[in-house]
Order: sequence, then C-alpha cells, then structure tokens
Amino acid sequence: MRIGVFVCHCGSNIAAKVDVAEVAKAALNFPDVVFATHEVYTCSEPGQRGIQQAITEQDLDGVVVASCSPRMHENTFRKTVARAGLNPYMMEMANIREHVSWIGQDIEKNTRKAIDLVRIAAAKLVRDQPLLRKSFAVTRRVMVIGGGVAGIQAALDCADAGLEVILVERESTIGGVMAKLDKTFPTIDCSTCVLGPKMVEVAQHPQITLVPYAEVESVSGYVGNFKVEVKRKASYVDFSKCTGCGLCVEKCPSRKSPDKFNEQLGYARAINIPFPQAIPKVAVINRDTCIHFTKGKCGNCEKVCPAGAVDYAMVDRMETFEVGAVVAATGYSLFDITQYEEYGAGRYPDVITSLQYERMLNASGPTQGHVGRPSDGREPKTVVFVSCVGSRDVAKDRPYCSNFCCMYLAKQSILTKDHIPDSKSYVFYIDIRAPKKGYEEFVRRAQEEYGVSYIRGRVAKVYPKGDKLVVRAADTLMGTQVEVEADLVVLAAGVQAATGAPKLAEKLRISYDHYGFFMESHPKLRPIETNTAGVFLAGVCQGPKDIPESVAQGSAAAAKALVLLSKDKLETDPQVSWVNQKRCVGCMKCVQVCPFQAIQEVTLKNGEKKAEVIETVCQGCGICGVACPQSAIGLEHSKDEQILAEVEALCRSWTVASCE
Amino acid sequence: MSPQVSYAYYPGCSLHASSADYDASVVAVSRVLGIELAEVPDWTCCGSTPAHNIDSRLSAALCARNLVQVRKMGRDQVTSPCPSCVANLRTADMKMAHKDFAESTNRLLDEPYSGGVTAKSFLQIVYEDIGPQALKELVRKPLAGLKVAAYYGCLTTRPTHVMAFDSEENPVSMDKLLEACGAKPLEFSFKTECCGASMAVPKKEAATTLSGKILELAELIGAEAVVVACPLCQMNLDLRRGQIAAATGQYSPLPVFYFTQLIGLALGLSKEELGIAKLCVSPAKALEKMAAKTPPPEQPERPAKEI
Amino acid sequence: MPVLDGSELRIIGFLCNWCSYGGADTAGVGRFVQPTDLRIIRMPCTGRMDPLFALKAFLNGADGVLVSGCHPNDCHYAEGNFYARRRLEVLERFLPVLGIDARRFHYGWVSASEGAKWQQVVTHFTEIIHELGPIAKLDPELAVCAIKAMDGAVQPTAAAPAV
Amino acid sequence: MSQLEILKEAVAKALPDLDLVLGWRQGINILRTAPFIIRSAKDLDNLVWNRLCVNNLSSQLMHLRDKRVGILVKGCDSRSVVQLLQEKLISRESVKVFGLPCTGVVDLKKLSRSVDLDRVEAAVVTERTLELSADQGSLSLPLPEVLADKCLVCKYPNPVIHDALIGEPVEPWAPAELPAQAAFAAMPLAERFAYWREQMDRCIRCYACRNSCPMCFCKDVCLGDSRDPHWQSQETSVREKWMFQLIHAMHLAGRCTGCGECERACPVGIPLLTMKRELNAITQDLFGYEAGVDPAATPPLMTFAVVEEKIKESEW
Repeated sequence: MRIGVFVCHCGSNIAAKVDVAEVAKAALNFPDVVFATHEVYTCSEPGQRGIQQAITEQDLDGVVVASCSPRMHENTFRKTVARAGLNPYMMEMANIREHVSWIGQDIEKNTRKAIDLVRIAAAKLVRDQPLLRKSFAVTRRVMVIGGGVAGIQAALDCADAGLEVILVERESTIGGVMAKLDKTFPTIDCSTCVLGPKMVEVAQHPQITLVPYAEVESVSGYVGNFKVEVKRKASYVDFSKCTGCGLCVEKCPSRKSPDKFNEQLGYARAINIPFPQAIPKVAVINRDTCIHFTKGKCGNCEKVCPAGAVDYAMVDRMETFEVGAVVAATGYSLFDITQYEEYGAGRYPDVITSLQYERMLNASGPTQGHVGRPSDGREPKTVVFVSCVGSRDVAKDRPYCSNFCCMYLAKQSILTKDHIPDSKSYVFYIDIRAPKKGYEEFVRRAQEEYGVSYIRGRVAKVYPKGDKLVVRAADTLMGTQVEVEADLVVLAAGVQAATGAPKLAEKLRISYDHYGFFMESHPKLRPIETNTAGVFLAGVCQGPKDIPESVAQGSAAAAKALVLLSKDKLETDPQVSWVNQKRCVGCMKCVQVCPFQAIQEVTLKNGEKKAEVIETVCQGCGICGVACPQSAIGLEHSKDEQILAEVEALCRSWTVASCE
Repeated sequence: MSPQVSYAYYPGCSLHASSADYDASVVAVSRVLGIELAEVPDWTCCGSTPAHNIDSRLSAALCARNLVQVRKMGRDQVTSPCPSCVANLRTADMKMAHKDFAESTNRLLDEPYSGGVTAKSFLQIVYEDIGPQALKELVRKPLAGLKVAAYYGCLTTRPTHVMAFDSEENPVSMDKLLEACGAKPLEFSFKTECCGASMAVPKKEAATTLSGKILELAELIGAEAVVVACPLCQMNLDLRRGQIAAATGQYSPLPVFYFTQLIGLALGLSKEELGIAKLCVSPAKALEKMAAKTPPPEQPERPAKEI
Repeated sequence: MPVLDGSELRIIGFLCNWCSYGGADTAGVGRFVQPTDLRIIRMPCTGRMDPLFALKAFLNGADGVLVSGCHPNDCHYAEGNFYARRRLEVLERFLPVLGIDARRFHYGWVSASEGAKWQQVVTHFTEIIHELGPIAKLDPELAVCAIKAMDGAVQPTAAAPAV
Repeated sequence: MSQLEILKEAVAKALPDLDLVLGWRQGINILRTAPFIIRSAKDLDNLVWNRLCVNNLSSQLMHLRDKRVGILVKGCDSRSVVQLLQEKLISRESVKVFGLPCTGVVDLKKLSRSVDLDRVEAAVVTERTLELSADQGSLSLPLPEVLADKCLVCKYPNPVIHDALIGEPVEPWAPAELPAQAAFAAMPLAERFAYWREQMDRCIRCYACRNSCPMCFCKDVCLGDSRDPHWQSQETSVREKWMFQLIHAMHLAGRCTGCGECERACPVGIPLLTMKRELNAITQDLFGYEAGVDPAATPPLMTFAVVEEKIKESEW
C-alpha cells in the first residue's frame, strides 16, 4: 500500500506547539508510508489541492491527515480524497490539535505524541478497505411532538411543503403556553388572535393528522424510517363525535376540579373544555373528580351529550406511526415558586406566578379579564413584579436566564395600568434584558409612559401586614433598603424543562443537559439538529426562547426535515456490521445483543444457520462484534483488525522506545 | 423518667451569664424529657462573633479545643442551646476536615482535633430526638392557646449547608413543639430576620431598629408573646426593650420567652425552675391569661424527687 | 499537576466518538492543559470496546488503559454503554487475578460538553499511573529489538519524498 | 441391579430413537477410561461407569448438533449441557440426558504423584479409599487425597438436568477449602503477575484446554489460530500464550461452569481452573449468576440492567 501523510500547521494552532516537520519526517519510517509533508492550512483550498495532487503524482492509495479533530473535518477530507479518485474511507485523521497542541505545553512531548497519533492512523489505514454507500427508501412523513407555537409552525411548514405530518400533543388542545397568554410583547398583540388562526389551520390542513391528549411511548427505527408508538390517553370522550358544544360542562355537578389551563386559579368542572378557542374543541373527563368514576353515580354528561360522545369505558390506546423524521417541540414548564419560602408563595394567596397573572388579565380567563386578588377579589392598586424567581440563581440550581421574563414583566406592568388606571406597578430586577427589535423601547415605554417604577435589586422578603403584602428589597442603585406595601405580588417564575423531557430524550436517543433541555448537535453550526440523525429541535425544549425565536426555530426544524426527506431515498453510512459467514458458527449471540434488531438468522443452502446484517437497519454501534467469540461479525471501519492495528502500532512504539 | 437521649452539653458563655434563665430551663426541661446533659469539662469560649471576624483560624482553634474536650469524654455528639455556638462548632468541624487548615489550626492546640464530633442546637435535639408527638404526651399544663410568634433568628437554620436543620427561610420546628404544648403559633414572616445582635455594640440603633421591626410585626399579627431559641435574640428583644421604645417611639409589652421556658411550663415545671422571673419584660399578663384558661391539673404536681 | 513534568508513561484511551471523544475536543478548544501521556483511540461506542483490547494493551506494555463513554441512559445507540459497563466491570475485577493493579484500568462517563471534567479525568488517571509507575515487563529485550529490526526494515520505497 | 446395569438397560431402551449415545469405555490401562460412541446394543458391553470416568462428554455435543444424541453426565457435566441449552447452542429435543449421581472422580494427576499409573493392575474404590494393587504389592489411598479438586467443592453431585436418572440421588457434601485456591488468593498482587508469566511460559499452545472445553464452540474458527482477525501471532512468546488464555477466559466470562476439563487436559499442568474459578467468583458476585444451573437464564454479559445494583461506578 502507498500512504501519504499530510501534517497541518493550522496556522500556529498546531505549529506553535508541535514540530510538524519532525512529525512528517518520522512518518516516513512507518510501514507503507511513502510520502509525507506539512502544510500551513490543510483544509484550505490549496491545502486540499495539495493532497489531491500528491495522490495522483505519488500514486497514493491511502491518506493520513494530521490536523484537527475528525469531528470537525473528517467529511471535508473524505470528500477531498474522493475528488482525487480514492474511496472516501481510505482516509484517516490524527487529531494533533484538540488532543495535542491545544492541551500540551511541552513541544518535545507534544511532537512525540503527535508522531504516535500519526503512527496509529497510518497503521489503521493499512487495514482499511474501500466502503460503498447503499441507498434505502424513506418514509416521507414527519412527526412533530408538542403542539405549542413552535410545533404548530413546524407542522404547518412541513405540511404546506407537501409532507404528511403527525402532530402529537400531550394536552387535549394544541396552543401550548402561548394560548394562555393575554397579549404579546412588544406589540401588545392579542395572543389568541395571532395564534388562533394558526391553530385552526392545523385542524383544517389535509396533510396534518392531529393526535391530541397523547404521549410518545417508544421510538424505534432510524433516520428515514422511525417507528413511533404513541399512547392515546383515555379521555372518556370520543373526540371524533364530540362537537365541543359544552352542554356536558354546564350540566356537570362536580365543580371542584383543578383548572390546569387557568393555572389553578379557580376551579373547572370534572368534564371540561380548556378554553373556547381550543383545537380540537373537545371535552375531557377528569377521572379523579368525576362523580361517575369516584362514586359510581351521576352520568349527566353521558345523558345530555347530543352526539353520544361520552364513553366511560374508554381505555388508553396504543398507535404506531411510521415517520421519516421527528421534530421535538415539547416546550417548558415553570419553576416551582414555593421553593422561595421568603416570598411566601403557597402561604400567601396574593403571591402568584406571572402566568397566573396573565390568565387574570385574559378576557377569556377565569376572571374574564378582571384583575382581582385571589384572597378577596379586590382590585389591586399596588402591584409588585419580581423578576428572576428561579432564574439566574445558583442557590436554586437555576443559574441560567429564562430569556423572556424581563419583557413580559414590562408588558404585564403596562397592561396593569390599562386595566386599573389608578394603579401603581413596581418591577424589581437584576438586569433588564431587552436586546431584540423594539424591546428596549418597549421597556422604556413601561417606565416613561406608564410610570412603572423599576427598582434594581433582589427582593429579600415578602410578608403580610394587615391586608397588604410588604415587599422588602435592596435598591442597589440607591444603596438603600426599600419596602413597598403591595396588594398583589407577581413572581416571574423561571423557565425549566418540561416535565418528562429527559425521559422523552432517552426514547429519542438524543442528549439533554443538566437541566433537562435537549442538546443541539453543535451550539453554533447545528443548533436545530441533534446527534441522532432525523431528530430536530424547535422551541424552548432546547433552551429558553420567546415567541418569535420559537416560531423561527419551528420553521428551521421544518426546513431540516424537508431537506432530509426531499429525496425518496437516503444513503446509508457504510460503517455498519458485516458477517463473515465462513467464520460464523451460528450461535446468534449478535442477534441477541443488537439494540436495533438489525441482525437476522438465515439458513444457507447447505442447511447451516448463519447471522446476517440488515445494512439499512444497522446503526454501527459494534456491540455485536464484542459478543461474537470468533469475531465473525465486525463493524466496518472499526473491525478488530483495525483497532488491533492501532493498539499494536502504539505498543510497538513503546517497546521500541524502551529499547533505546 | 430515665434518659433515652444523651449529649455532651456545651452551654457557652451567655448561658452562664446574661441568659442563666435559658440554661436553667434547658436543664430542667431535659430532666423531664429524659435528655441526659453531661457538661463538657473545662469548656472555653467558642470563638464566635468576636473572634471569627478577626481570625477564622483562631476561632476554629477555640472550637476545636472544645470539640477535643468532647472527644475526651468519649462522646461524638454535643449540644448547645446557643445557635451561635452551634454554628461556630459545626463550621470549625467542617473546616477541620480540610487537611491544610487542620494542620495549621492544630498547631495552635495542645491536643489536635481529628474530627468526629457533631454539634446540634438544643432546639434540634428536642425536635428530632424527642419530637412533638412524644412531647405532647408529657404535657401536663397545656399552654391554653397562648398566641405566640416563634422567632428563630439568623443562625438557628443558617447557613443552610452548615446547620443542616429545618427550613432556611421558613423554619417550623419551634412552632410544632409549641403547638404540641398547646400554644397557638401564628404565621410570622420575620422568623429568621436579623435582630441586629452583631451590631448591638458598635451601632446600637441598628439593633434597636431591627429588633423593633420584629416586635412590631409580632404585635401586628396578634401575638401575646415572642418565643426564641437564642440568648442574643432574647437579649435584644427583651433587655433592650427600653432602647427599642426610644428608637421606635412605641413600647411593646410583648414578653420574650425561651422556648424551653414555655415547654417547661407545659410540662408542669415551676416558674422558679425555669427562671421566668429573670425576664425583663414581665410575662405576667400572658401567664395570667393562660392560667385563666387552663383547667386545674388532673393530677398533683410531680414530687421533685421523682425527677 | 506534577505529572506534567515527570517523564511520560504509556497510557492508552478508548473513547466513544459521540461523547468522550468530543469531550476531549471540548477540553482542547478550552485549552484545558493536560498531561501528555495519553494516546486516544476513537471508538464508535463503548459497546464496541472489547475488554480484550485492554488486555492486549496491558500485555504489550501499556501502563494504563482508560475507557470513556456516554453517561448511562445517554448512549447514542441506546444500550452500548450498558453492555460496556458489565463487560468492563468484570475486566476491572479480573485484572488483580492476573497480577495487574486494577487502578491501571479506569472506565467512566464524560459527555461531549464536559471538557473540564475530561481534563480532571485525564489528569487524575495520569497521576495514579505515575504513582504506580511502569507496569511489570513481560518479555526480555530481545523481542523488542527484533521488533526494532522489523521497523528498520520497512523503509519508504518512493523516490526522495518531500518533507 | 448395579448402577451400571440400570444404565445399560436405560440406554438400550433409548437407543432406537437416537443416532448415538456418548459414554465411557475402558482406556489404555486399568486407571484410564475414554469417551466412546454407542451406536448399537452390542457396544454396551464396553460401557463402563466408575470413579475413573473423568471426561466431560458434553464437549462433543456442539459437533453433533445435527444428530439425535444421548449423553451420560455426572453432576458437573450436566451443568455444561444446561449452559449449552441456555445459549441455544444445542436443542433440548435432540439430546437425551442420562444423569448419573456421582460422589467424585479420581484425579490421575494427583494419583500419579504416589504411583506409577501404568503398572497398576487393579483399582477398587471403597467407601473411603482407593485400593490399588500392582505386582509388587497393594496400596490404599484415602479418597480425599485422590479425588479431583472440583469434586471436593462440588455443589451439584446430582445432575441438574436429565431425562433419566440412573440410581439414587446422593447427599451433597460440604465443599472443602481448596489449598491451591486459598494459596492463590493469599498471593500478593505483585507475585501473581510473575506467577502467571511462569505458568504461561510452560504452555505449548496445543489447545487441549480449548478442545476439551464444552463451552468453546468456535473450534476451527477460534481466534487462537485465526490470522484475520489477527489477535494472535504464531510466535511462542509468553505474551502470545498468555493472550490466548485471556481470550479463552474472557469468552467464558459468565459462561464457565468450572467443569475443569481445561486444567485436566493441560499436558503441562497449568492451573487454568484456578483462573476460571476467580473469574466465576466475579460474575457470581456481580450478577449473582452461576453458569449451567438454569436453562432459562441469560448469561450476564449478554444482557444488562439500567441500574446495576452491584456495580459501583467510580466517582470520577
């Protein structure tokens, strides 16, 4: 074999800490290396041309590039050698930047290490073989998990572009948090008026199948061909029959159900339609509070339902969908404000979350838009807003910023003035974060036009004094302590990952961070992709975002799904397992351990049983290879041969060293 | 009753001086609750407020010495009624876990401290080792719904990682114990506010204002008495009542009990045993009110020798 | 980090491409200085890690073997690290039977985002290996020099290569 | 009727439905028995069953997968059969198991220390002794001294699986402490490496250990003599020889029933079973798993638990 070695300076990134010329020189002593050189920027246009030139001139059939991490440029250089007529898999990289020059100070040691890494790469290359991609059919259907604004946007864009879409929503209606909002900043648009039409469009779109009140149970398969098992939770109402007339709700005698949609302000009936604009507009029975289920009596809803949609016998149903791509848009949940005991949330009824306040402000909310204190219904004249409750607080393990609280606090303080002209609002903040178009101006309006007092400082304590709540805080600008006697205290509850997010991530085989937010593939260059091909992210599930960002990411995720499914066929990664049937004794241990059911038992003409890999199903983990005692099954490009070559090359360098 | 719980007892300076009544009530209550207290022989200053602001190593050394004394008793648990002592003892024990710190500190000592002693506040052991339920069963003279504001002060539960007891912002242990004794603990938001103790000497008005606020809110919510678990809190709220009145312009008549005193009364101990007479602000009114409501004891006073 | 100065020992690392290899990259990008003894071999998944690779390395003179993959439940292939955990735990406990100090082998989990953790792992492991010193040699020098001869024999055949 | 007669009768009865039956016959001398294949009733005349039937016949089963096979098993041998079934390497329908309760077999290696095996003319096993007679007189040896180590610690003297149990089940005995194992356990870490290096140095790479191992089913595609993949070179350095034993050991992790055939077959007497026992102890401790007792179980390394109770992952 004729190997060429190309050592990269990466400007001074590598050259400053590794003697690249020495590395190239040493490489010439390695088996089969016939050419070695070093280049300032191997990845640059001239750098790549140099490689191609050498391949032709030196008649190379394998190339080692010693530069940055393969996670960075493996594809670049595979394409490079391919353009010169080599098989892309006849290229190996030695990571002498991230793993050497950037972490080691001693040039001599770095150089020795770099030489070893090149030695390893060259040794493996000797055992490499050309690999060919295969193509396989894809299912041109997308599943969007989560029907908030991000999910809705992703679903609509995919559907408009002609893909079939399955939209799975945990609640009985789509709309997510945005549907609960009264107005949106910085325009003070009516939230429902903006979102409503999109929700209707989802319901009416011929390409979209809406699966409400359902959760993802399990995910199998792989990019282009996922199988997603979805659990349709028992709602005890047949959605296909329910017209949303609401008669059942009127006649329901159980009036003490927690009102989830209204953030537990007031109560709902046991059978309930979350809100008038719900999509689909259907009722759901709360089994825990329904008199029929708890006491075995009643049955009003069943009697009055004109459509005969009520079905007490309903049970959870499993349904499996085959899709080519998945968009995760599962949104977020709120930080539990009772963890701030100094604010007395949970003990003092008039300390509420910003989302509860939003419901209060909302004309279709529990108070029909009338702002009243939960304790006595009285209209608050002094309202205090506290920012960063569960954000930017290391003590509560929530060091991150929730991104949009500053803005909605400005909005809510403005709306407060609209609702109660003779009211006075205070906002306690750490910093005001208003970086986007029209945001800063909006906050100024709150301060200047609406006379909202912004006080820079963290609130230390909230305590009742008579029928008022005293809010004590430091005013860090004045350097004094301030106390405000408030009628109502609104806490900007921080954003945290949706309940169950990590579980879903594990089902989708994507990573999530310490706080449960899903991990993007690359923070800068692949913010929509995940490390699992075919799974994309949209909205707050990836990290706190406001509405426009979530919408944009929804569209971006749709675009990624569309690109993926734009062709009917996808190319396989040829780095999959292969069975050498001459060695296979048919013990089927590989079949037993394969997580993807990618290996099957076949019977040869002579009646012998052998294992066989289904290339398009195999994901290339290599678990099988270790289970096979005679190494009959091996993962292409990571075969025993190849890893052994690496290990031995390294050990040889050691034994030789010790001999000198 | 025979002891079930046994601790080394570190009173700390206050309890042998300004708050002898606290000491008395702790000892008396312990007898009835079956808590054996073995006073640490030859204990010295814990190095609290005065020392640790100036020299944390010296402060730690002072604690370490006392912890060594405890070790020499063959014990690994020590209790003190003073949260400030407890905080300092615990802090020292934690710091001494670090090799370098331990070495340099032990150099100051005749006998090195090698760890292994846990300090707990007396409140904590009554709450955790006896508990409201058991306490309730021992009550002979219920406190007849006396409206109390339980005031924990800054140190009883903080710093959280040091004290590791009850809730940092809204502790409930004392409330539950008093409730078990028949009192009516009120929702009191200033449970852990600062009473200004550490500023009392350099900046008196800081202490008086802060203490004033605490009393003001207690009155506002209708408390008939304030109950504390810290000698310094007690001193600021009780002894400084005149100064507070001068600072705030209004005199609050609220008595300030040690929680051990009220528990003692509920257990049927005499005012004398509990040093009630030592309180500056007379608790007479509160006590009369209780007496008026209390039914006559169903059994005669426990003869002293039995204890 | 004393080991940065001491002479190097022979440490070989098998890293999962999806997490720890990326974690090592992250450490590099963050310029988290590490001992230089370690040589990393990239694996598709710790599920691919045959304990025999480690044993092969030890018998061939490795002073330490480090395997690092994705945190449990976080495997790119769902189950790879679960199988690895069993296989490698058995290996770790088997080493003392062979007279190899179990501390010469370490397996653990470092995600792609944990650059700082990777620095600690490498530093800590290298320190341990330096404490233990070189592993007992298996065979006399003659084998070594045979190998050397072999290496010498393999010389580039091409006309004066550009260096 | 003696156990042997009952056995012959049982085998004779089963023969018609079987292609062959694996049993023992007299070997090259009075003390040796050898495996042999029974095809017809007349072969039964050569069948022997006594304390000298040491071979674990189940190591042949993998090669006879396409036949209907009858097999004679002692308690220890039966565990191999169970393990093979568990791994679906053989099918239950095609094996008929004749179980022989056993009170231990004679270890010829031990015996050869005190007698010249080839000159023994008669051997009788009594309750407590082995009675040997040769031309120049006779010798009586206490059984514990001549029984195989594995028998002294045997937990399963009665076959754990059988279609026919020949004779009465025997009462299991308390496992003895094995001096060899104890000595190894006491050996300091540093010495163990040297110990094995010495032992492995004696290996002649004859692969008798592998060929006699009932769990070693790769046989002619074994990594030991494969050059692709190239796990092993042909050189006879300690490294290569030790590596082969490690391959064997790791492939047996969680599968080895401790039948001891490897060590018995080793012509240079490498204490392979000592190594295997240590390994088995590890899988036993980690996964509470004992190979070859439950046909329905899964070998521990062929599965996993999301939360491993016994595995304490390192802090770092």
